[in-house]
Amino acid sequence: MTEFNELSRQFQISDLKEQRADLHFFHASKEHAVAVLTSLKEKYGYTHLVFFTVVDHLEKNEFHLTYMLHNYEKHHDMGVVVKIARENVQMESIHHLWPAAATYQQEIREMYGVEFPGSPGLYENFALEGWEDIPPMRRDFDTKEYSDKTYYPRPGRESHDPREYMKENLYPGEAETW
Amino acid sequence: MSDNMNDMDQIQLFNDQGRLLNAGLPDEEKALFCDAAPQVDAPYRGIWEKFLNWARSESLWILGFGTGCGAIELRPLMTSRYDMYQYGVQPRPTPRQAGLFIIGGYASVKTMKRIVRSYEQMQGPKFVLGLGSCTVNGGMYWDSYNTINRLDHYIPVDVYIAGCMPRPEALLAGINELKKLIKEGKGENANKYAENFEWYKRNQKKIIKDWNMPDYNW
Amino acid sequence: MLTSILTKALYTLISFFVILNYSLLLLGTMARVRAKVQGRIGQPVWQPYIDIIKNNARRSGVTHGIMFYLGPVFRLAGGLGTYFFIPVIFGSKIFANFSFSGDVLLVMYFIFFGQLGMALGAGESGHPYSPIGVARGLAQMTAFELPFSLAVIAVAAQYGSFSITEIVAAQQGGWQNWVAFTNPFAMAAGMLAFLGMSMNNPFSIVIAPQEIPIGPPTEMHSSFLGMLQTNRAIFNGAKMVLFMNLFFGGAAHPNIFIALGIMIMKTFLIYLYVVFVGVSFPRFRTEQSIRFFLGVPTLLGLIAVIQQMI
Amino acid sequence: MVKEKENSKFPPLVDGKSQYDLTSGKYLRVWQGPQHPGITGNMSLELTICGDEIIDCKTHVGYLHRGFEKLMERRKYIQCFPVVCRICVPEPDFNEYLFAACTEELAGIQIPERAEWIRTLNLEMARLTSFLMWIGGQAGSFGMGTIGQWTVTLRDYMLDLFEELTGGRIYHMYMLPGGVRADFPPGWINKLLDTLKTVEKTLDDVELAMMHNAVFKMRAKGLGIITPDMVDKYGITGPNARAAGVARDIRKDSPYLVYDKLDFEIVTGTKSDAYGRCEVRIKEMYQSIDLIRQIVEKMPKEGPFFTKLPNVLHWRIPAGHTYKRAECTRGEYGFYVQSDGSDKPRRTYVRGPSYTHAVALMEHLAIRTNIADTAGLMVSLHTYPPEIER
Repeated sequence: MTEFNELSRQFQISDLKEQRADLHFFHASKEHAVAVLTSLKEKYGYTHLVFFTVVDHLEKNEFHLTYMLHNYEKHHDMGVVVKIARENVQMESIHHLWPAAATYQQEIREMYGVEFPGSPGLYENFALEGWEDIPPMRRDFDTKEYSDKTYYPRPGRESHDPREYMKENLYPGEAETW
Repeated sequence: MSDNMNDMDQIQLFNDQGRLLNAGLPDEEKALFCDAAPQVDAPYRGIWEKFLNWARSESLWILGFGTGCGAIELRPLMTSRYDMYQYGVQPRPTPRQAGLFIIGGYASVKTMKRIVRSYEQMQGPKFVLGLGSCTVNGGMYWDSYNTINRLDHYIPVDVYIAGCMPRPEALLAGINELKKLIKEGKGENANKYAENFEWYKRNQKKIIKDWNMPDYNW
Repeated sequence: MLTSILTKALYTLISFFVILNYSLLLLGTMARVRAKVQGRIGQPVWQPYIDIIKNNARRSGVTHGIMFYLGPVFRLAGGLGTYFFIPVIFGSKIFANFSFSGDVLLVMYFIFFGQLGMALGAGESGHPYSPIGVARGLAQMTAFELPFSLAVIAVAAQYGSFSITEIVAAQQGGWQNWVAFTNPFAMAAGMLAFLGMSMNNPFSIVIAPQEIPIGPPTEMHSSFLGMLQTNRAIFNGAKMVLFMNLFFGGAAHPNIFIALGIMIMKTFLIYLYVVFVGVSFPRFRTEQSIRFFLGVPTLLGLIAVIQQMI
Repeated sequence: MVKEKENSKFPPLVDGKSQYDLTSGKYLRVWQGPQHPGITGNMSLELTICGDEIIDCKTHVGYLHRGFEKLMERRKYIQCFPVVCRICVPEPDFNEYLFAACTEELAGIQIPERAEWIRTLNLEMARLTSFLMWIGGQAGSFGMGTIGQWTVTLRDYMLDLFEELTGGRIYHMYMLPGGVRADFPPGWINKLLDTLKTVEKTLDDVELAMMHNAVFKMRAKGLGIITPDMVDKYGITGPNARAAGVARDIRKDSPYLVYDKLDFEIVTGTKSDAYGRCEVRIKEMYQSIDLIRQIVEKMPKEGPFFTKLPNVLHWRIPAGHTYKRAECTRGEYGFYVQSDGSDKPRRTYVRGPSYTHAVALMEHLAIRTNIADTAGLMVSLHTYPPEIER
C-alpha cells in the first residue's frame, strides 16, 4: 500500500490490514485522523465518503470510529479506524470535507453520544424524539429490558435457547450425539 | 385495562373545571387550541342507524398515511390487480375526511405521535385496521427500543390482520371483516376512545416524552 | 298568481331532482371510465350517493368560525345559482328554470361566486395548504375566465343576445347551425376554458393531492364535505348544460324524454372529452397553467370576437 | 443554504443562519409529511416558502427507526437473516445478498457457482420490480395516476414470480449465508420469460405516454439539476450520478457475483434533471430485462445451489470486519459487518444510498423550486426512508 507508507511518514497510523484486494483497514490516532482523511481525499483520490460509523467496544472501553472512503479511479476502499475512549467523547467534525457527513455526525451524536463540535444541526433530532435514556446504540443499553418496561409486551411470547429446546422437545434421545 | 394503574396518578389531564390542561403546550399557544375532551356521540336507533351503518361500511375512506412498510401493499390494493375502489374503499389525503386508518405495521414512537394526532383529527365514527404482526405484539421488532408492541394500548383497533407482510388479499379480508362489524353496529371504537380517554392518554404520554401538542387534537 | 308560483316551484324541484341524480350518476360513471383506462373495474356507479350519505352521517364536526360554515353554503349557492339560470331543455316549461334575457352574464358571475365563497371559508380553516389552494384556484380562474369570456362575447355578438334561450333558439334546425360549426373559434376557446373549469388534469392544480392535499377543502369534513360533494355534482352538471347550450345547440325535442336523452348524450360526450384529457396528462404547475390559458385559448377567443366584428 | 444573499426574497443572515420572521407574512412554514400523499414513504419535509417558491427545506427522518443495528447485535447470524430484508421494502434482496456475502467472507465460505447465478438473477428481478414501483410514483407525483396503475400491476406480476420462487411476496428471505434456499420450481423460467415480455410491452407504452408527454416534459425538465461536481461532494451514487454523465456502476467497476460474465454497458445521461434521471432509469429497466435473459441463457442448468454450513444455531464467525457493496436501484448499497468471534455480529452498519440523497442533497436541491415540484423532485431522487434511519 503506497498510500499507507507515504502517510505513515507524516501521521500516526498503524495496523494496516488487507481484508480483500480492494479493501484495506488501518488505524489512525485521534489527533491525526482528520488530517489523514483530508490527504486521502485531496491527494490520493479517495473522494467518496461511503459511510462513517461507530463500533462500541464496551469491554475495552473504546469507541472505534470507522470512516470508509472510496477511490473511484482505482476502485479501492480504505477504512480508517480511530480509537477513542468512551467517556466524554469528542471528535473533530469532517463536514467541511463532505457536506453529507453532517448527517452521519448528527446520527452518531444521537445514537452513541459522540460530540462533533461545529457540525451543523448536531443537536437536532435525527431518528429519535424525546429520548431520555442513554444513547441507544451503546452496548450497555439493553433494548429488550427497555422495551419490556415501556411498551406493554403482549403476554405469550417466549424465547427458548435453541439448543436446550431442541434437546428437550424435538430430539429427546439424540441430543447427546451432537 | 388495569395493568398500569400505578402510572395513573402521575399525569394530570384535567383542571378543576373539567377542561384539558394542555400542559405540553407553551403558554402563548394555549389559547389557540381547544381544551375540551372528546365526547361520546350516541348512535341513532333502529333501522335509521342500520342504514347509516350500511353507508359507512360501503364507503370507507382510508387515510393516506403510510406509517410503516405495510403501506407498500396498499399500492397493489389500489391498482388494477386488486382494485379496492370497487368495494367502496378509496384513499383520502386528509385525516378530516378519512374514516379508516390503516396502521401499516410497526409504529415507532416518533410515528406514534403522528398517528395519535391524525387519529384524533379524524371525525367519528372512525375505524382502525392494524396491519401486520408488529401491531399485534411487536412482531419482528418486539424487543426494539423504538417501536411499540401493542397498538390497542394507544388507539382502539377494530380489526387486526396478522402476517409479515399480509398479502393484499388478507387486507381485503380484513376490510370485509370490518364492514361486517360496522354493519352489525360494532364499529363504535371512536366512542370507546372517548370513554377510556384517560387510560389511552396516559399510555400515550408514557412513551411520547416530548408532548408538545394539545392533549386532544380536535 | 299563487298557482303560477307553485307550478314554478314544482318545476324547479323536478329540474333540481333530475340534474342532481344525473350529475351524481355521471360522476360515478366517469370514475368507471377512468378506471377502465387504468385497467381497473372501478367503483360502483352509485358510489357518490353512498359517499354523500356517509359524510352527512358523521357524528362529529369541528368548526373554525362563521365563514367556515358559510364557505360550503356559498359554494352550493354558486352551484345552484349557475344551474337555475340555465334553461336545460329548449322549449320545455319544466326545465326552463329561471332563464331571462341577460342570464349568460349572471351565470358567468355565479361560476365565479362559489369559488370566492369557498375561498373565504377555506381561508378561515387555518390549514396552510388551504390558502395555497385558494390562491392557485383564483389565479387559474382569472386565467381561464379570459378565453371563456371572449368565447361568450363572440357567441353573444354572433346572435346579438345575452340570453341563453335565444342563443339556443338561434342554433335550432340541424347540426350545421350549432356555434361549434358556425363559430368554431369560439367553440375551441370555450372548450379549452372548460378544461380548466372542470378541474381535471392537467388543470387540477387546486386540489392536487400530491402537492397540497387537497387544497381548499383540506379541513372540510362531515356534512361540510357532503355539501361540497353535492355541489360538485350539480355544478359539474350545470356547466356542462351551459356549454351544451352555448356551443352544441342545446337539447330540443317536442317529447321531453327524448329531449332529456339528447341532453344526457351531449353532456356525457362533453364530460368524456374532459376525462379523456384528464387521464392522459400530468398536472401543470400554476404558472404553466396560467400561461397556457393566456396563450392559444385567448388567441382563439380573440379571433372569434374579431371574426364577429368583421 | 442561501445562495444569493442580495436577493431580497431570502431572509437576512445572522451568525450564518437565516432568520425567518414568520409573523412578517412574507414566509410560510408548511410541513410536507409525514401524513401527506406526495411524500415517499414515511418522512417529512419542513418547507419555508415565499410565495410558491421554497427558500428553505429541512428533512426530518426517523419515523421508521426500528433500531435494526441494535436488534442484530442481540440475534445470532442466522436469526439476523430474516431481519435484514425488512430494512428496505421495495427491494429487500440487496439486504439479503449483502448480509449473506459479508457473513460468507468473514466465515471464509465459498458458495457454489449456480448459487451466484441465481442470486444475480434475483437481484436483477428485484431491480426491475423496484423500478416499476418507482416509475408509477414518478408519474403519480406529477399527477398522472394512469402510469402508476399500469406499472404497479406489472410489479405484481413480478412479485408472483418471486412468490413462486421464494415463498414470499414482499420479503423473500431467499439468499441466506451459504447460497440460496431453493432451486427453481419446474416451468418457472418460462413464466419469467413470459412476464418479461409483458413488462417490455407495457414499458414501451409507458415510455410513449410519459416520456413523450408534453406536460410531463414541461414539469420534469430542468427540475433539480445535479451537476457532476456535486456528485462527490454529496456522495451521490447510482442513476442520480449516472444521469449527470458520471459513468459509475459498481456492477462494472468492481464486479460482484457474476456480473463480469454478463454483457452490458453503463447507462449514462447528459443532464441530471428529473427528466434525465427518468430516461436513465427507463434505459436501466430495459437493461435489466436484457440481463435477466442473459442470465437465464448463460447460467449452469444443473448443480448445487447451497453449501453445507456448520450448525447455524451456534455458528461462531471468526473475528474481523468487512464491507460489501452492491449497485441497487438507487445507488450504492453496502453492509459493514464486524464480528468479534462470537455467535452474534458485534456491529452491522447499513449504508443506504438514500442516506445522502434524501437528506443533504434534497435539502440543497429543493431550494428555489416550486412547492408543486417537491413531490416530483423527491421521487426523482428515488429515495426510500427506511434505509436512512433503519
